[in-house]
Amino acid sequence: MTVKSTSRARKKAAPGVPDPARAGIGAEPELVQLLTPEGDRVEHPEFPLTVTPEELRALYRDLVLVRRFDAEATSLQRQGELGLWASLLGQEAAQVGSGRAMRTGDYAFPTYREHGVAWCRDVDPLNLLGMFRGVNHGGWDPNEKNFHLYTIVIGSQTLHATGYAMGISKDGADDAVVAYFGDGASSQGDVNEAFTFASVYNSPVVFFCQNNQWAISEPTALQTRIPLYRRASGFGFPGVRVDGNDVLAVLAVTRWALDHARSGQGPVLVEAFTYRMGAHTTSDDPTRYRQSEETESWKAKDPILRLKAHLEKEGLADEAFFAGIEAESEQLGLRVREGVRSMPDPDPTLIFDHVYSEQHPLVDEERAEYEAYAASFEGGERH
Amino acid sequence: MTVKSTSRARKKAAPGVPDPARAGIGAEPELVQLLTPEGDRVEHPEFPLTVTPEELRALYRDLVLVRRFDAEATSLQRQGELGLWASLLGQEAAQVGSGRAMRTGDYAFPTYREHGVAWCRDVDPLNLLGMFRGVNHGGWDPNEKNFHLYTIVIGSQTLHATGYAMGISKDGADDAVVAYFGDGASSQGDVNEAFTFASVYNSPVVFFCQNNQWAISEPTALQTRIPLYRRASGFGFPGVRVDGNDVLAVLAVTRWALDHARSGQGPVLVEAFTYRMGAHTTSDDPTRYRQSEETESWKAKDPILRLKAHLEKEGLADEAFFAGIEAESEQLGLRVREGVRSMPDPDPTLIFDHVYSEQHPLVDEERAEYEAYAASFEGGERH
Amino acid sequence: MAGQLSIAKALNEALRKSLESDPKTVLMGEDIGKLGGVFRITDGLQKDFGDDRVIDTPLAESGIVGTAIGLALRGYRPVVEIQFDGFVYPAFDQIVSQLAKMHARALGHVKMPVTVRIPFGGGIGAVEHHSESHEAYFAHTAGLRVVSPSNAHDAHWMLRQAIESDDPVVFLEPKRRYWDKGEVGEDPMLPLHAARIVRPGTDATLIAYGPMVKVCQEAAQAAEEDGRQLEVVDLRSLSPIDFATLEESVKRTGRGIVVHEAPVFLGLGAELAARLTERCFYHLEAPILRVGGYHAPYPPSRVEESYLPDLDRVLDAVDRAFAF
Amino acid sequence: MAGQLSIAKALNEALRKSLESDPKTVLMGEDIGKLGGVFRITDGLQKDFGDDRVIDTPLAESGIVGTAIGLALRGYRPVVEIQFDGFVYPAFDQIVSQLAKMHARALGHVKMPVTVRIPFGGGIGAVEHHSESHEAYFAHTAGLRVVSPSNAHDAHWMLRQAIESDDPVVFLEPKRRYWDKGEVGEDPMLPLHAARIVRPGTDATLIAYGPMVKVCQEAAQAAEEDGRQLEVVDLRSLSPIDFATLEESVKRTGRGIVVHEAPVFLGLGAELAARLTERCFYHLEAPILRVGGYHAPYPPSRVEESYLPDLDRVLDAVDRAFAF
Ligand SMILES: Cc1ncc(C[n+]2csc(CCOP(=O)(O)OP(=O)(O)O)c2C)c(N)n1
Ligand SMILES: Cc1ncc(C[n+]2csc(CCOP(=O)(O)OP(=O)(O)O)c2C)c(N)n1
Ligand SMILES: [Mg+2]
Ligand SMILES: [Mg+2]
Repeated sequence: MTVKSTSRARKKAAPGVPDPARAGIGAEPELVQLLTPEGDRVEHPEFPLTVTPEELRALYRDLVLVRRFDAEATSLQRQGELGLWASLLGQEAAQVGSGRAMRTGDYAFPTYREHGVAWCRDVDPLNLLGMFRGVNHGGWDPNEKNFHLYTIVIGSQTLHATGYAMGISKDGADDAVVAYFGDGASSQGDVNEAFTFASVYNSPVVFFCQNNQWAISEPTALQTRIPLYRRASGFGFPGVRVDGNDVLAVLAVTRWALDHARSGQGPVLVEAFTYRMGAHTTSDDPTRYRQSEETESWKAKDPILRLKAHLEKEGLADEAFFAGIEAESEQLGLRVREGVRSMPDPDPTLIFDHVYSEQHPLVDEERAEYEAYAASFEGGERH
Repeated sequence: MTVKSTSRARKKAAPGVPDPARAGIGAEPELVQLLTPEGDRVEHPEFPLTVTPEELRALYRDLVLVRRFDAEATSLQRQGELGLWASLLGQEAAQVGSGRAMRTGDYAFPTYREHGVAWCRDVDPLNLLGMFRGVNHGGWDPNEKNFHLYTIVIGSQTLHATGYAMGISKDGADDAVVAYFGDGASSQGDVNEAFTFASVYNSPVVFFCQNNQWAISEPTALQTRIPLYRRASGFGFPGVRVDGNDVLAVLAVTRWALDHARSGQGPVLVEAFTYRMGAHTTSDDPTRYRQSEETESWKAKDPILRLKAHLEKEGLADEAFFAGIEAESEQLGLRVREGVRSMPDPDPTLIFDHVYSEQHPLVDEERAEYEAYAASFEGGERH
Repeated sequence: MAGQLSIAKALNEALRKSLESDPKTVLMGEDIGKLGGVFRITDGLQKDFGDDRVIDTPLAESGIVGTAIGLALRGYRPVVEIQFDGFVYPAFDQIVSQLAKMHARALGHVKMPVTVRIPFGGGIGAVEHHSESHEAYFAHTAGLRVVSPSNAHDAHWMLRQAIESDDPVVFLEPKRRYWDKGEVGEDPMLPLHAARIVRPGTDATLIAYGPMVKVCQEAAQAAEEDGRQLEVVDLRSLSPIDFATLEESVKRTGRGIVVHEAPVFLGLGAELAARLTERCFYHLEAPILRVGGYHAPYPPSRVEESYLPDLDRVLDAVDRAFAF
Repeated sequence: MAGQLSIAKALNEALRKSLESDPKTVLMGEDIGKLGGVFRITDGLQKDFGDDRVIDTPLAESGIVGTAIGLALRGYRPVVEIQFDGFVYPAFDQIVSQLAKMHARALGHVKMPVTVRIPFGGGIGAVEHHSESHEAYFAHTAGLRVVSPSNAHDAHWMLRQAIESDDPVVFLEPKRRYWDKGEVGEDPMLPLHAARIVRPGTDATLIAYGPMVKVCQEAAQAAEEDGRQLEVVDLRSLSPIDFATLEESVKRTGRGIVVHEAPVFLGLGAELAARLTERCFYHLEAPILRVGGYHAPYPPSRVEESYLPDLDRVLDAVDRAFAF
């Protein structure tokens, strides 16, 4: 074999090799968009969507209230009422669009940032705050609203979602599952194993990746050298990149994906191309690793402003409507503030309460020791 | 949104959804082949190959001797000289073709079945037998021939290979790495994490997957619903499926892949489409899970027969040559038999020898205890 | 069960009964279908219950346990097979951070009735990663229950009890005893987490589980010839541990020796020795001694006999206990 | 070092020195570059040594440790940062089956000079998975060395010694003490695996490491008011353990109390109690007692103070030891 032949082969292949610089670069042809940043409706051949004015106003309300809840939580953290908060600022459309695409019987497996999805699943916002206040690790009943507990270990929940979807198939039900994860999570073995299990078993799960451009301080280019939605092609199922700041596009694409999944065609990967406007969490300092210009440029794509512009342009909402939403969000803020402040600290014996669902001698023994020890303090500190 | 629209979208997408039944099905257009099962040379536009008669005869010799070594090991296991053996029968071309494509400075990270690659790396065959006899866990010096230790935990070595390749880049060397793994391994998180690290860092590693159609009793369709080489497209690097029973095609494709990697263009996935003719290991019983017809049909694609046919048709080798190889393989068989039978059992204190490279009080203490205890037996058993 | 069964067959029957009695029970693992598992523990079950309930999975342990958790959330009762002890580590995160903690995370709102079956231990002349005893990792993990049978009866009934448990159970199968036969009674006789005195004695207590119970029984037999009456306790449950039974025995005999294949350093014997010493301090004629593996990777099979505790090493420890 | 340094800064300086002194040293981890790690331990290092030596990795712990192993095979000396204790489990297989066993598998032909840095332990009011003490998993694993500093001097020198070691070292950083300041001397003073008596005493020996050393020192201080002289030993090395120093101390005081945040059941204290009892049997006035976490997942932060050992729980154990 001659060097010539290999180099020729190489030249042939070179175009096939994607440019790492392109990873996560936006405004690509394949980005599905139905509402421009300016608030104008555009059509997409594969994802047509007809929404009534009522639906549009309802989506707007969701977006505003979700953002308000998030802002409230952030300030509660600053006031010391919460130990930590992971803000969804900027990702409202990705979460509301996908959340509203789900049916009651569908099931969501969130990360720790899906406050907007929780809202759409009708989960009491106060439930979400317990773990950030440190009174529990989640603690709500996932089956009440088909909204699983927040999962902190990156990627793990995608396997739980896939297993749950396998169960749906066994039951012959036509529900579907949405597995939420981030751009950083796409690198975890668990997430790729979930892709394998879901595709091999043709399970009804939609992998919904919010590519918010950052995994704490790491840009998406450190997780992939091609757009993330293309990962699905390597596992044999469809992948779609949608404008994650366009609530209509996210709604249409996720509805299609859920329908695809529930109709027995297996998993879909949806990459919602969006941006984390705030810090990773309240303990993070983004000024150390990203330019304010970048954040500024995304402000122009704000998911709420564009829907508001649309409603106004089309005359689908009047002052009274917007004022009503304002008032409602004030109410929500108030309720959240008061709710958090009045959250009681758990009794320390919570430590022993749910280690096992059935009797366990060691836990009983340690609980008894603890209670006797704690009792010995009645009447003040010893040292 | 109307049901109509979603169903239309679904119909559009349906063709994009691969048929699980196609997974692992052979004779696809994209299968690179340079030598037909009948022994006729065919050209492939992207992978031209010029080989001298000497090279062809050398490859034939490799194939025959590797198969002979493997057969010898299998019978040594039957005779109780080895505790276990993982036969490469049927995969000689995939291993010799890729092994001969490597340069001296390149590095191979094998599974437990790469006896043919070891042969090409000039590793003494007896080294491979120690772990199967139970006298060590491998024990050779990987850096002597740039052939890493056999790795049993499925997929792990693909990350070691990628890390090694990252080191090559740091050193500014133009070496490359071949990471061997199987169709079953493609499901492991580690392997997909290796794909991510290698593509993000653009590391000089060739992922060489021998798709031998089976992971013990599980057909490839249980690991993927599309041909495995396409996995690479999900991570943004080239994937090629080559006829794994065609030593010339494997040689050409692997050389190209290595050249691609070493020239700074990053990883490549090569799927060598082949077949495990024997049992998974000597402890396996394939009759429980696969049809003999299937195995029969692959006999016709035998890697050695087709090269022999080619040499004969083209008059590139005479009786004397074939007789010479026969004699040589007898020699090899003899050497292996005697070598294994005369392998001494290790001293039990081997247990303590290489737990740490530096002094360790607990290991020293347990070694001393063991030696004192063992000494107490001098003069026969106690019970 | 009809007469004598091997441990392997007793386990197979237990899985069959569980599949019959609860339609939500599903088996998952690598090669558990047509092959019946590399040890044939699931032999014939896919044929009889279908591949929807006896599921061959992709080759990914984290995926197996992670999807089992999802199935449990959907109301199923998964029984997972890990092919060999050394291959459970890729699933360690799902077991320790998810399976073990989910019930507490949900304040009891969800249950995790998942059984993780693992053939464990050495003595079968295998290659690396096929002979490990890693029970300490799991026993140290709150939220998991860890058990190991030593005979056919317990293998059968403890597996059924483990599957019926609403908590996650790591079920460690003594692979080198798979072919030992024994009578399987008509009922479990003991709760899952009770220890059993398999041989009464007065002079010292041998504490073992899984594959080492047999070794301890043989040692006690041999010791009798030296005029020593050794009590042998089969722990059965590694987490929780039935300390009441152990404490009573050790207080009676005044001596305790723990035997396991796992490395002694931070092995289960450490907890047994520490806690029994605290509970029996004034009754002890000697410290609780431990016989086990060394602080080293499991060695090549040609020297494994020197690594594994045997009759002589147990009796040597007994001598040391009496020499104190 | 110039004067008083926080533990965080002492670690940062140690990494800097290691990068300067050996061109083969590389740092790997999530967010260790521009951000300097979530605890800023690698602050400024990527700026000064380049992203070729201070490497931000994809978000995959198994990938981080697995590629570090490969880099070590190529002759590099990787120092890996795991962001929090609870996130090391995805890498467990690479650590236990590969990193720890590679040297033995190769009969000594290859070395694994890899340091795995993990901020561990609780007390910082964090959410789930950010407060765990999992040292027992690693200490039970042959092939690994496990150490944990309790002060700035040790943090600095032990990290440099760990990086220089040709064996894999799990380096556990007491995250809640990161901001405690202390003098960092001009040389290590002790080998990596030696324990240190940080406070001499005659009546009982408190054994601790990492974050609990400070608690034990405060307890000893308070005990003095009750007229009890408690000796405090900073273990420093969890595997191997400097039993010679401990044995001498416990034989002298006749009492030993082990304190750690990790669950007591099969925690490091179990091994310490079992082995010290064996070595000091006739010198013990009371059994070796253990103070630690409960057999439960690390609780929500609002109750973590009740879970974590504190001065009172230590003194309560001391009282119990004297009551025996
Ligand atoms: C297994 C694991 N490793 C590390 C972490 C620490 N961590 C928390 S969030 C995060 C970044 C996640 O990025 P991404 O997946 O993009 O989600 P995002 O936070 O952007 O929503 C990291 C590294 C973790 N929680 N789990
Ligand atoms: C992590 C892990 N899980 C399970 C096993 C048991 N096992 C050994 S080989 C094998 C099948 C591997 O199939 P494949 O990757 O296709 O390689 P092949 O044996 O066909 O060459 C399995 C499941 C293992 N060695 N490692
Ligand atoms: Mg992100
Ligand atoms: Mg295979």
